[in-house]
Amino acid sequence: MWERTALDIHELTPLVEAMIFAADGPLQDERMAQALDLPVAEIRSAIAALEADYAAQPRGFFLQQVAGGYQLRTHPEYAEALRKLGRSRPFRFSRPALETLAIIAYRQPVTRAEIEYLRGVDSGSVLKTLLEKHLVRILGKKDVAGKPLIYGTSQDFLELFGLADLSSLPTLSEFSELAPDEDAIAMMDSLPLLVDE
Amino acid sequence: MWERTALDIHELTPLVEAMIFAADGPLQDERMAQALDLPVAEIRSAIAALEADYAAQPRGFFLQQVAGGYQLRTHPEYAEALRKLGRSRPFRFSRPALETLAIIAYRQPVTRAEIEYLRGVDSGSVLKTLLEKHLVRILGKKDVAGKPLIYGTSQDFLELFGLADLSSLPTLSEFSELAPDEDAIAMMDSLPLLVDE
Amino acid sequence: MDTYAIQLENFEGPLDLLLHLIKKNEMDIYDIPIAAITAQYLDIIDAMKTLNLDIAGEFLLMAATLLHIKSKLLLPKTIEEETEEDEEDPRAELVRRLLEYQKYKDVSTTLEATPQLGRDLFARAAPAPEVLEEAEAGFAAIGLYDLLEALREVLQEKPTELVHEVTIEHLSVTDRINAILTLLQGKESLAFAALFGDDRKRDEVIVTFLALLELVRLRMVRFMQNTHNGTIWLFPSVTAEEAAALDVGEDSLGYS
Repeated sequence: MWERTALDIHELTPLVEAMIFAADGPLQDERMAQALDLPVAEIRSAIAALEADYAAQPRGFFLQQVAGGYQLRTHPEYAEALRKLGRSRPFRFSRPALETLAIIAYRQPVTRAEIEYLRGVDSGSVLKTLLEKHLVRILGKKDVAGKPLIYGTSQDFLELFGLADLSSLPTLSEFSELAPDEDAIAMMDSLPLLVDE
Repeated sequence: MWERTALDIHELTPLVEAMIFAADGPLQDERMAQALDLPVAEIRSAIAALEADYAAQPRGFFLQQVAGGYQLRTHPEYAEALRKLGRSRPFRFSRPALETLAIIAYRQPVTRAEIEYLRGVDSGSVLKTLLEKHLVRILGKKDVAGKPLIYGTSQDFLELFGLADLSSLPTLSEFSELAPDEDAIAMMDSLPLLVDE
Repeated sequence: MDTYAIQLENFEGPLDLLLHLIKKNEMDIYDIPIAAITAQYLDIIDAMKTLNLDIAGEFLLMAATLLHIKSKLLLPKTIEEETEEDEEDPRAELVRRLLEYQKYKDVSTTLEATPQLGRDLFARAAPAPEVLEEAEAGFAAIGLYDLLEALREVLQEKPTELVHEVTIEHLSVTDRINAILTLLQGKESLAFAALFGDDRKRDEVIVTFLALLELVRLRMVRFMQNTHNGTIWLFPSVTAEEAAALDVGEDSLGYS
């Protein structure tokens, strides 16, 4: 039915809307193109049309580009009303969790020792919680003595914070020229502060 | 914010749309009225406005009254395209699949009997799925009575988990290091308190 | 000093506490008056001790670090050191750490304020049934953590001696077994020496030997030597055709 026909944009747009609506997570334009056997460019035009359409009048939700795909999400201003409907899990990050998550997000791939050097405190249990919540994942092992595990953020992390990809992270406030990454890591070795695992 | 104010229909309509969109099943107008502390009549007007809006131009979904509530549903004519999309949906590991894969990864070369001993349940069909998905492969036959097949993980397994080789698999002891343990704290306490200079 | 106003549990750690002191005293972070800040820091720690509060080890280590820096600053410089241009300020590392920590502290506030899915934004609760009907392709992103967690749960209910078998040694031998079998795949034979490649590190050789022993024990490979002192050849016990014949059929799994 959908094969290679020159599908009119007015027909394609609602179809793309239906797909994004029905998908169980952010949906990639490539996946839609594949399912419809259409060039990705056409899907992108339909997405652009959809975005224009959503912007033209107040709607309950909007199209967010997130974690490499597209997803319909309600506007933040409706959060309070939706919470009353019981859709909210009362979830709040603790400060240690957010700090650790931030360090992992910006410094990945990063080891536990590096995180603890930056935070100045033991971070094992926070790290475990973030792994359990699937916000952080084990990327593998670092090829240095002791082969420590290295960590990075997950797809769920991008989805949670509505980030299209890691480059969409807010920029760090500028102090950075003072602490180049290599130095910080090199310093680890001479560091009397933390007990090695 | 939403209490008893004469909310403009143009403000209420997208809010009602957001509620129906985010609800985990058909949503009754009474429940919306209750959550917003508004008369049901106002909710019904907003629903009518929403229906008119959806009818005005082709959309991917429509508002259906179902089981005493309202729900957004995709148009039936998109069912085929959505099925095709479903076929490209990523495979999600079931708990048994993950358990079996974990045992094979860490205990290979391993027989089905060994897997079942550890899991305590029949694992034939899970094993079959993992073989079909090429995450697990037959390494050969064990030279014991009955010559059972022995299993190990595949190249695809390494790729899926982003591992260079099997030695990059994190060990259980590395895992338990993350848990908050008394040892680390005890170690900290025994460090010299103050340095005499 | 108003140490009573400060509670250690309000601080994420010693770096957080130091940043607080610097801000409160309007100190220049690039030129921290070490004596003053050390005195204040120790006062707080002492006050906490008087109140019999538990002080995390990290706070005590930082106290030691501060005293160490202070003593280095007090030490008269030798002529040699004075002529050395690139002698680093003893405070430099601490300053770097404080600045770096401040960055992540700031950005975590930004992240906290970012609209979060499930808190501020909501997606649809359940995907459309049409999408779920069919079998899946590909794999959903799955983490090593999940794999490990699954293993841990399985092993938790088992006798401990089984748990201990999962060690690095076991893994690297297993790894080598797999590597050898992969090398053998689709081949009739393999020269013994080829297994060792150029990498003749002692550990590697031992692991390879252990792997070969295990393979022989399992009768998965055979060794042959054409002549005395000739090349030793390794043969798979199960040929490619046999392995293919073993394929996936329901009843060929396991106890065949």
